[in-house]
Amino acid sequence: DDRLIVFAAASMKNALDAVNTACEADVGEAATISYAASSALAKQIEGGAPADIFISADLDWMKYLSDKKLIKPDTEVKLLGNEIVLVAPKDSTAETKIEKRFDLARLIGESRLAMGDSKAVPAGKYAKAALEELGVWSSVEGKVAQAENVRAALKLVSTGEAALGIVYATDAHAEPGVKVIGTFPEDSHPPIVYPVAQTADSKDKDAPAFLKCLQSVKAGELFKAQDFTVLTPSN
Amino acid sequence: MTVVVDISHRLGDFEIDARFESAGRLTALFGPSGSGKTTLINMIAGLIRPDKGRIEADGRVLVDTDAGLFVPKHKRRIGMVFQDARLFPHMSVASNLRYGRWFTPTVERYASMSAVVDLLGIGPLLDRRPAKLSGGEKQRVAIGRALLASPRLLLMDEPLASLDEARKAEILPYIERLRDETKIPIVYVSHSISEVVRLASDVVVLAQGKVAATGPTGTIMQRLDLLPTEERGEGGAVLDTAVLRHDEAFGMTVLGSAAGDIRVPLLATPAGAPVRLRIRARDVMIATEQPTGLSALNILPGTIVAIEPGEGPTVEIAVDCNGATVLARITEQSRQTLNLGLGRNVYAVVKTVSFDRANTSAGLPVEADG
Amino acid sequence: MTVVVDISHRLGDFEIDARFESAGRLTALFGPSGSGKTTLINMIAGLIRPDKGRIEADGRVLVDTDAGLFVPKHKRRIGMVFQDARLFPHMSVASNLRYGRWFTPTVERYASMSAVVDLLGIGPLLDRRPAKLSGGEKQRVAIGRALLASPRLLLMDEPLASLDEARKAEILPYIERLRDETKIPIVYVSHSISEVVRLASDVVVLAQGKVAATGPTGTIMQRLDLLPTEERGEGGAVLDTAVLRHDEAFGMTVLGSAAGDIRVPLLATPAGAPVRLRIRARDVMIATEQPTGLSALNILPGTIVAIEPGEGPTVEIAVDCNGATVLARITEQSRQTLNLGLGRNVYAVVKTVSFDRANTSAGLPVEADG
Amino acid sequence: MNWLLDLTPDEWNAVRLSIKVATVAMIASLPPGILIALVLARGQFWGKTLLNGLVHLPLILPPVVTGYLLLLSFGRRGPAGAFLAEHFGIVFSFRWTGAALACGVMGFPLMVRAIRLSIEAVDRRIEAAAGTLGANPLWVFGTITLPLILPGLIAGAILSFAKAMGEFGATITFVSNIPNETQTLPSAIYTFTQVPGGDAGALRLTLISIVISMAALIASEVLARRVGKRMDIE
Amino acid sequence: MNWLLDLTPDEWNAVRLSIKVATVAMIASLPPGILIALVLARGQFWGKTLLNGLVHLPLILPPVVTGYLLLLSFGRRGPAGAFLAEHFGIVFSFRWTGAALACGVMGFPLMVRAIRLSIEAVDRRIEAAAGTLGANPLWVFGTITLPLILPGLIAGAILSFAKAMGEFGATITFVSNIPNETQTLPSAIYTFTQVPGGDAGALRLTLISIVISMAALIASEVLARRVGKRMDIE
Ligand SMILES: Nc1ncnc2c1ncn2[C@@H]1O[C@H](COP(=O)(O)OP(=O)(O)OP(=O)(O)O)[C@@H](O)[C@H]1O
Ligand SMILES: Nc1ncnc2c1ncn2[C@@H]1O[C@H](COP(=O)(O)OP(=O)(O)OP(=O)(O)O)[C@@H](O)[C@H]1O
Ligand code: MOO
Ligand SMILES: [Mg+2]
Ligand SMILES: [Mg+2]
Repeated sequence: DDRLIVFAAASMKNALDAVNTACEADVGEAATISYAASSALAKQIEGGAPADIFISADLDWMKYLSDKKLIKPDTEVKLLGNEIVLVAPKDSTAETKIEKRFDLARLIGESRLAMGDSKAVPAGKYAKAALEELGVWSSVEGKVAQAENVRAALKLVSTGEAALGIVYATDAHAEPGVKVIGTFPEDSHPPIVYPVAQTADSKDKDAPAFLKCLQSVKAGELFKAQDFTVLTPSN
Repeated sequence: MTVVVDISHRLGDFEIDARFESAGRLTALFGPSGSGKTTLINMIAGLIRPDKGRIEADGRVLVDTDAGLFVPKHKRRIGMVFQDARLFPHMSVASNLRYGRWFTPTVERYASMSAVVDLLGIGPLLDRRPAKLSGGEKQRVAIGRALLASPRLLLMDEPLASLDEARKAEILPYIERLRDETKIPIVYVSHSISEVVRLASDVVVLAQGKVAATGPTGTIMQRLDLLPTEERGEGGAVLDTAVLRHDEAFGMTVLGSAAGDIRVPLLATPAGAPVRLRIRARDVMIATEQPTGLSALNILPGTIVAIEPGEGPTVEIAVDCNGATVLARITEQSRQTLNLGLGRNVYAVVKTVSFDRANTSAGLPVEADG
Repeated sequence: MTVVVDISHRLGDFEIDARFESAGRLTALFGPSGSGKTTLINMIAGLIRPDKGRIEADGRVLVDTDAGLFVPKHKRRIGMVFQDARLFPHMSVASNLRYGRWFTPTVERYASMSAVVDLLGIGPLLDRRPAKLSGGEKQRVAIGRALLASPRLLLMDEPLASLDEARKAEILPYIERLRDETKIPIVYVSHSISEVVRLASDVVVLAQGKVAATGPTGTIMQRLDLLPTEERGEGGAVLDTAVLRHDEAFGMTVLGSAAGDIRVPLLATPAGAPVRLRIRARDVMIATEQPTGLSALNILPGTIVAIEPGEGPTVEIAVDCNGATVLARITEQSRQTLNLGLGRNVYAVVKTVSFDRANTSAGLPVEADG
Repeated sequence: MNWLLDLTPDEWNAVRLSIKVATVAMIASLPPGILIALVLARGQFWGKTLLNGLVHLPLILPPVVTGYLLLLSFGRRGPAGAFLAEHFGIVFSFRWTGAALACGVMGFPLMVRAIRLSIEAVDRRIEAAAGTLGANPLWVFGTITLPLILPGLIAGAILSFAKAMGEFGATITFVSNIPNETQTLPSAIYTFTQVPGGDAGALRLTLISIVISMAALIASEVLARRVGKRMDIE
Repeated sequence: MNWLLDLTPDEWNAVRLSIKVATVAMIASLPPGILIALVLARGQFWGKTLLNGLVHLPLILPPVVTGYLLLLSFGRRGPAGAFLAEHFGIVFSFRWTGAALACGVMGFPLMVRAIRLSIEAVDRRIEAAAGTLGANPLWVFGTITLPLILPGLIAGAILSFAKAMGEFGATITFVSNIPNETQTLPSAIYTFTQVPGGDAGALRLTLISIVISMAALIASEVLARRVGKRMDIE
């Protein structure tokens, strides 16, 4: 199989599909991209998947692979960044400023705070960290509805099921059913990073070119268009 | 009580187009295999909806396709004994028997569990599942189940076909008693002439989906042409008689008839009671002079009124015995040897033991039967 | 060819413990409902594995529990006609019939499709599914299916119970022909004495799981005590005779026997051929002087050798007619009137038409039968 | 064994909740399951194909989609959800009842199919015999059909139960993953599998789930065998 | 309609692949499905409970777990995967064959249960009758049992097919979501749900999936009815 195969976190699909197209000429072929949860992809690489490049939605799963020597360490790059925001249904009147000990519990009321699974889903982990840092986690812990992924959490908010939610800015901006109430301060949670690396078993000759193109200005523009922050130095 | 059936119906290639009316206590549906007996009885029970026609029982219209009327089967209170027993496989024999009782108003229950169980000899089977019964046992339970629902009309589709003679003989009297004592009308499918003669007040003869003849049993049984060839030996005259007296010493009953006194094995019927007697043509001999030194006890003088060729080497001879007709089947050779002709005075000779199932129960037609 | 059965087996409360050996061409298993006939035949077919014992057919050991031997049913080449037809519901009648042929080596096929279809009258049913057959039709197809597998031993479990007389009469000769021409041994379950007498060379009488008697049909049928009360009328003597000549003019055949000449309806059997004749006791009269002017053609002189009380008002009288025994059943009153005693010289009188199913097929036992 | 049962309170709650959800889903599905199986097996009506398709939908759709559709219709603002909440006080959203609904819906096609197959195997002539004894169709159903299809009912029930023990996608999408309220065993297992190094925890919960389901399975087999023996045919 | 069918090449591939995967999963499951249903319905042996439990496992486990177990055993580095690849050249990992395996495994309990119920409803006396006519057990099975259980086979097959059309968790966990190789319709639908603005695409693919499955369902019903009519009982 001489295809260039990329395993990427599902939340990157829109941006990465565009980048893939833009890079086709530079790389010499369009990469075949398999989108799934970072955890599943990491375990598949561990299981011998024919992936050349892995783009994870958090640092943990990349570390999981590098600890097992399944990626080429020198190729690992922190590619993108993101922000988490507090959202409410579009017709909500909720307003607040996100700061230490802000009154999130009152805002939630009898409803729920939707977010990604605080142990499993990266966005959930960041959200929990932020709420702890801001000192409100203990007051809202019992009101949290943990979703399978951040998109599901967004759905819970956009359907009005949950009064509030914490999701990535990238998702919130593109979803017409919700409005952003505020952005969590960058220092309230560990940096949100999408790392990329070539796998240890990868022999595809086009992989370096693809990695290079991912970090190009052209790609950076496309990522920014989807509200990612671009972390690579070339920008 | 009358059963009126006038229907036409099509099943694949088979077409049934039957019309009959019977006011009898027990109407036999008689006909060869595939003639439509089961189909017809299924229509009366409400299991098949006829394409067209009308069915009435006991003055109650059950089906009238013109009026769009069709009484569902569970509202007909018509008991049915199926050709295949159709017991409930998940219930014990006892539960099978009790099933219909739930749906019968207490006042209308005329069948008692213990009586039915005793009669059918199914006491030892009560706790068993149907799967563990022999073929005959299943059918006995099926009969019991139908009886215990205390139906207003009882349909029986060859209920005795898989029973042995001893069981048949035990059950027949109960069917007779049912017929005579409860006044429950019965429609009885059979292709056994002896059963029909014994049980039926009326017969409907079916052939290829059509009614070939219908009428009182006596009349039908004398029309040998209606009977299937193989069954003609069973045909014969039916005489209406009355009990004259019982001869306890010899275990016999003397019946009085227009033709003269006839001795049959002892009956339980009281003196004076009417008894219907079938004399099978094949059991009757003709003598031109009064026989002597012969073991046959019944010797009826009469005049030959008809001679018709019978099957094979036989002829059927009708002897008018003082107004009652007795049929005899003898060989053509005997006819010629004895020079029998119309108008000749002869004796009809019948053995008493020919009536060998006569000693059964009260008020019955009694017959010469094998 | 011999069938040897010596088994014991338990089914719930029912215990069967049967041992018999039959070298007959057609062995009847005879007994009342629930006596274990079906169970026994199922063991021969290989459908039930007996707890203990041995079964042998045609010199081949099929079951020997001591040796741990059990030939599976499909290797036995034993055809079976079940009490319930058990047709294959997903196949047409024609496919049902053809089923067994696949498994029969061509050279061993002795049954022809067209012959079987004609005989059983199932031509018009060939394209139909079993669900659309009447009860009798199903059973006929089941018989055809077993025959067309050309088995080496044929087991039949009351195959005629649900057939009408006309069909029975049509099928019986074929079973007889099968028995006589192909030498296929047959084990035949029945509770009809007339079937047994007509068909069986040997009889095994079962009662409550035990063999009550076993032997040649003639011997068993004379032991009226073995027969169920209700069936005793069917019992009687069985005479071995041979065809003397045919009387085409009167449609009769004259049979020669030790007892004298006997006239029966015309047989197809050639002159000189042996014929077995059953004379039912109830069809025989006793005369103390030679009757004259009587339509009964068969008058056999003899001496009374036994008198035994019969059922009800009857006595059974055995008349030795020149070495052949003829049984007569008459009333006690007649016996007294005629002053019959042991050693008395009398005449046994039998009507020719008593033998009313005699004109059937070649090489058969012929009987007086209803 | 100690290792297996050394669970956190939340995990214990997940075990208890899963059993409750699966049991309720199974029991609540039975009446509509029987009814629809009956209609599909015996009915002759326009729209039967549609009904049949509808019943199979949860099988055909990815579970997440089913969960989303449940959310849209039975959620707080969904038409069915609003109606039920207003008129009967039945609320599904973020409740264990919602998890039971999701599990019941996901297992429904399995249950209906098993029951339907059993109904189709019933000899209708035996039902007809009961009719002639005076039993109306409802009685016939209760005393003849229902006992005869018991093996199918048991099979359908156990399929529904087992499915409920494993159902994850629709449940978490519909009612999320709230410890002690909607966090069933599969949700808890899922969480473990998403964490590097969570495999041991996932394995432990998986084993517990298997033990529970096996116990139910064995019970169902024993029951079915007992029922079957009663009607033994040979 | 245009809107519905206006798919990208990758989406078309997903449609084609899903049909292929579902069909292969269904057909390949049938022989082992029949065998195991037979053994479970008729067999009397030690370990039957175990086998029964094993068959139900994919139902009981969260699909992700099943997928993960498949990855561990049938993956390139798994024992079964390595063995099959080496000796038979059969490779599942990250191939469409792996998707078919995952779908087949997930649908297996459904298929086995349907077939088993049908087998249990067969009147063994009719098989015995075929035996007396000289048919050995294999012939009896082929000419009597198999035709009699056809409705159950059809039901089992369609359940397996429908399940395969909706199976997602085990597939994506086992063979990932590689366009044109392992991206089935549910995976493609999932991908759409993971990005902003993907709902329309997800809906479109969902509808296509429903249409395909409904067609299969209707075909199966027609087939079953035809088969059933042949054996009509009343
Ligand atoms: N569903 C059907 N489709 C087509 N023909 C049928 C169907 N059911 C029965 N028949 C035919 O209708 C005729 C009458 O059948 P029916 O069962 O009423 O006969 P029967 O008189 O009861 O016979 P038997 O004494 O053998 O039970 C038969 O020729 C049978 O083949
Ligand atoms: N599985 C079983 N368990 C217990 N008892 C049984 C079982 N099967 C049959 N029996 C009993 O065994 C006895 C013999 O049954 P079998 O079927 O052999 O009788 P049969 O002589 O063929 O009777 P029929 O003439 O009524 O068909 C019956 O009393 C029956 O109740
Ligand atoms: O006395 Mo008789 O002749 O036997 O009736
Ligand atoms: Mg009939
Ligand atoms: Mg029997």
